[in-house]
Amino acid sequence: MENKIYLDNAATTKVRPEVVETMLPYFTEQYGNPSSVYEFASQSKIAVDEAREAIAKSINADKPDIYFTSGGTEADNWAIVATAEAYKDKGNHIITSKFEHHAVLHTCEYLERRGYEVTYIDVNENGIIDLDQLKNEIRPTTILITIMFANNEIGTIQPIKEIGQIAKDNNVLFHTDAVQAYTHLDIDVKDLNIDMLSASAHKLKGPKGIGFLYIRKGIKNRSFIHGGAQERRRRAGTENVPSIMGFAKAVEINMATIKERTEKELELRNILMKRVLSEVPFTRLNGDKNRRLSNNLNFSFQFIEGESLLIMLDMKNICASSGSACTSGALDPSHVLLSIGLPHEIAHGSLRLTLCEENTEEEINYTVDMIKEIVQKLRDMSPLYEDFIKKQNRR
Amino acid sequence: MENKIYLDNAATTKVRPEVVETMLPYFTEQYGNPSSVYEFASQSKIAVDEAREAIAKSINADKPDIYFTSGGTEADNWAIVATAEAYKDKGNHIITSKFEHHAVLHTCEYLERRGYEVTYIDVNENGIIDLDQLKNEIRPTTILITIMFANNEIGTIQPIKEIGQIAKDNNVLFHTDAVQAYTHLDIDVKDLNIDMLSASAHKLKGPKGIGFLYIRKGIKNRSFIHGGAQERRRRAGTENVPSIMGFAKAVEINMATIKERTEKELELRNILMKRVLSEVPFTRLNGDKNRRLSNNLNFSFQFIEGESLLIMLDMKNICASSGSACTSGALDPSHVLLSIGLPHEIAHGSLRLTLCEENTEEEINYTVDMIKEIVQKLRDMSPLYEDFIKKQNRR
Amino acid sequence: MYSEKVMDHFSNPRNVGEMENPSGVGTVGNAKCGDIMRIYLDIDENSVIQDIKFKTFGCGAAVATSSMATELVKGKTVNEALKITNRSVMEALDGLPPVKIHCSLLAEEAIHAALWDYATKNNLVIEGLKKPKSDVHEEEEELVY
Amino acid sequence: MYSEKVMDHFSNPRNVGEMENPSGVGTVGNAKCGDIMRIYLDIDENSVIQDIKFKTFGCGAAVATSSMATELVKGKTVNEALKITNRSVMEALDGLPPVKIHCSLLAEEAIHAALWDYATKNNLVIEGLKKPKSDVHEEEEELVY
Ligand SMILES: Cc1ncc(COP(=O)(O)O)c(C=O)c1O
Ligand SMILES: Cc1ncc(COP(=O)(O)O)c(C=O)c1O
Repeated sequence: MENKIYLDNAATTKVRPEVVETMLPYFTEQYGNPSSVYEFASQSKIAVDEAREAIAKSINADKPDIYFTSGGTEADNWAIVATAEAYKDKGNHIITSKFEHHAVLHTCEYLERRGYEVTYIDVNENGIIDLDQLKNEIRPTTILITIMFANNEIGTIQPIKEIGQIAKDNNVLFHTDAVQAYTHLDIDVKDLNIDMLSASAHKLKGPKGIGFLYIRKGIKNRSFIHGGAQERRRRAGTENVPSIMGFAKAVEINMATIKERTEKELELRNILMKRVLSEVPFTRLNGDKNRRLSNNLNFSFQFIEGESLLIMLDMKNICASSGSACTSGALDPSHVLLSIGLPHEIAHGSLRLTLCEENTEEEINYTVDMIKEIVQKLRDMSPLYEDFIKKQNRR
Repeated sequence: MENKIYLDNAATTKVRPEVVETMLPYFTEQYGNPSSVYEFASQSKIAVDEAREAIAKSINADKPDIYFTSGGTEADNWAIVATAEAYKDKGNHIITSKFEHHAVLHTCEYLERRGYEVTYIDVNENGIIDLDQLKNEIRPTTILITIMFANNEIGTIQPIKEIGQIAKDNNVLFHTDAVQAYTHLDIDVKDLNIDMLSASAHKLKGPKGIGFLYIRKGIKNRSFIHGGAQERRRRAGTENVPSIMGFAKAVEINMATIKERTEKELELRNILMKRVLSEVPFTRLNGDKNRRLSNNLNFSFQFIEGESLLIMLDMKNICASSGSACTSGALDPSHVLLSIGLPHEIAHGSLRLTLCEENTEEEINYTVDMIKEIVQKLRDMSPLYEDFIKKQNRR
Repeated sequence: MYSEKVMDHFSNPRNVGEMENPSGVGTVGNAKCGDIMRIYLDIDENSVIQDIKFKTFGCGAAVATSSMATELVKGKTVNEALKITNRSVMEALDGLPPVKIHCSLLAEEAIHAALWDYATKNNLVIEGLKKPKSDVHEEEEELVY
Repeated sequence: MYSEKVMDHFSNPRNVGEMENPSGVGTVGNAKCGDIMRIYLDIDENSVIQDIKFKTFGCGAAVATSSMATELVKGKTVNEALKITNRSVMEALDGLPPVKIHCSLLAEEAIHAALWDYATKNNLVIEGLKKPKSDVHEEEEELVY
């Protein structure tokens, strides 16, 4: 194929042209600082206010409970660090899961080095966290449960409502990293008993560098970035007006199209899934087949390594991602794949394909053809495959 | 005047069209995540790398020492909090000044509530910090001096080289908030002995929501936002590629035009200054007349209150700012104006005008005319002025 | 930020000025906080406020509430004037931003202070009128960092 | 990320394959770390490496260094082959990204392992050749949070 086939929408997305269109006037025309007194700047203030309203509506939240941040990572850091500080009189125990995003895990580790205790809940082989363990691990000193809405590598959707209920029953706060789920799934923070929620615009065809943290009213949450009185004194720094406007536009479009998009994604994804599983031997699908995001597939191809596979796909103009350690320069493969019980050598051979409604059936079929060809080529080069075949022949 | 006269460039600036132009392709074409493996994404990585190089050059820093942040506030928070944590074995004492931006002051206060000790150095009546006091306040436990490069309200430029030398002689780290000074003054971090420096793009005709922290190599500085391995593992979160590219472009243009811009600004500013001081009685200029940013003026008009003045200027299409408490909903006027010894009632009547090279002489003259008219109108309404006149008449 | 009515009263304030020999004059607030209001009253023998003037040092809301308060009070009896609260002023202005509510308190207070002066000068006791505080503060919202 | 030479050797790796009855075979690395390299050597009676084949499970850099290492070694004597270090392989590839340097160590190690096997089978002592470690790690950069 001549054109790039982009199958890495969980990493980041192409910004929608309508979103860019929405942002443009805020750079060179309505560039006023929302904190200023004059009429010209209050246009920015009103615009931000409307954006906040639209975003609040999308998760059934109240407008003042949406706080804009520089992205999902900051939102996760804020939720966890500030809660830990605000509730330290109540306790020092946090519960999370083994397969959270690093934005959550490394923040928890940071707190561990400061005297907090963190329990990392197991994930089952289908990529769903263990609810019983979660219940059992709650202590009188537990102040926060932070569990992601949907996993970024294997796309599995967590039992958020149940977690919210458990948190509520035990009077513990519940934060969810919804960076991968937001505008891909319907989210109602009230119905789901979510106290805090992180989201990021660049995962939903909005701009990079903007996200939000939802903080339910009544929660004692300190600010994380100190300074000016922006965001009701909780998040200092001149508001990123163009990006906020673009974010709201992207959310608006995505929420209005959630049904069609999901259907289209499922259609494409199922073609891809069925063909790969039936045409490439020694392949497994990681994560629950049904309880997963409609745009996510994660395969392990035995005997080969993920980075090689990625580079060869790249040579065929296919953009994808892997849980291979080699993609990050680390030695261990993805903690997510290890958390669902994959042996290291299998985890190394993983491939994540995350599509969007703009992909075509032609692209998908071409991708499968290329995967087949490349996996075979890499297996022919693999000493593990050689050993396996020899062993089989000896039988 | 029909068109808006924007004289609030210290609050934020209009993004240059060339900067927007530079950003555009990174939204919808080169939107790849720099951390991804494929060629398409490595274009983003290379672009960010070039931007980092250009920005490093602008302050004579080494490329890897520039870390992008979500703005000046985050950079200030990071520099101060992470240094405090990393050097707590050495000591718990920080020195700053009384007239720093809230991004610095509130962060220091946050640390004070966590057991750190902070000394707030006095500022003299011209708006320059007291170097002798600075020297005297250094203790064996002092780990950080954080003093701004140029003040955001009164524009006064601090003796950065001397502070850098004092810090170096005493083996204390030196951070400077250069948000107002960067690309308006020539800055050489090596020559000035600056260990850390904060900057923000939206103060220099770049986009909102992007800034950087310079951290000299060799400094033990922890990360502030934890998560992915971006920014050499020190600042997690998907890189804001379009904004980084726009930031670098704005810096490039500003650095290339620094001399002409300054000259033009000085020319306009001096007209404004001379006319206001000679034509509006009972008026003072706040901050040193010479050691100030070329685009900054800050006046106090006795007997009147700043917000009223701002709104009336706004009705004449003039955008300006004030140190009045009423603009922020607080009761005390600007801590900056109090720090230079202004009585409260004088501080309340302050007006900040920050121009840029695109302003015209016509705009400036119109602004002075309007100031004269409005100040008189407000004085005619002021009980303080009434009392003053009556007292004079009694003499 | 401000309603149209506030902007109208701010840009064209009613009853600005001084008064020679007023029946009562009251000044409240202080320059430190950025708000001073002075009210002059001309009250006739029937306790009707025949004329009222004000001077204000303060923000847009302070000027507008002064102006509106004078309008509401003018022509009223002293007892009627006493019933005009900061709420009535705010309502008449179609509301104020939360951070500006203290300005409307100041207007109420200034009228009371002028009435107090009038009562003192004339040795009257006006029911429901207390000695004015010289300074009016609002409870500050707790700052969370 | 990778140089053109690396990409060339990755996409068209030289000397991939197996060998029946090799003079020596060595396998290093482990699947846990994501890198396994196997080298087959055919060495003649003059200690010249007549043929060499490899199989690699690993990232792009691992494949490319395997391929380049086989090219550098082919036709050399055993003693010459021993002098080929990970540095020579890296240089021949116009460098590797810092996080990938361990791959080039693996290639050196794999050749040594195959030579060790050859020496053991033939009861030879090859000067400068040590028993191979089965696993090659690189010092990890300290993580700063
Ligand atoms: C001196 C100074 N420091 C820090 C900041 C904060 O920068 P930002 O708005 O990019 O967070 C500003 C501007 O608001 C400033 O003027
Ligand atoms: C689940 C999850 N959480 C957090 C993040 C971080 O978001 P951001 O890149 O906006 O900081 C990501 C994406 O990188 C993610 O997938």
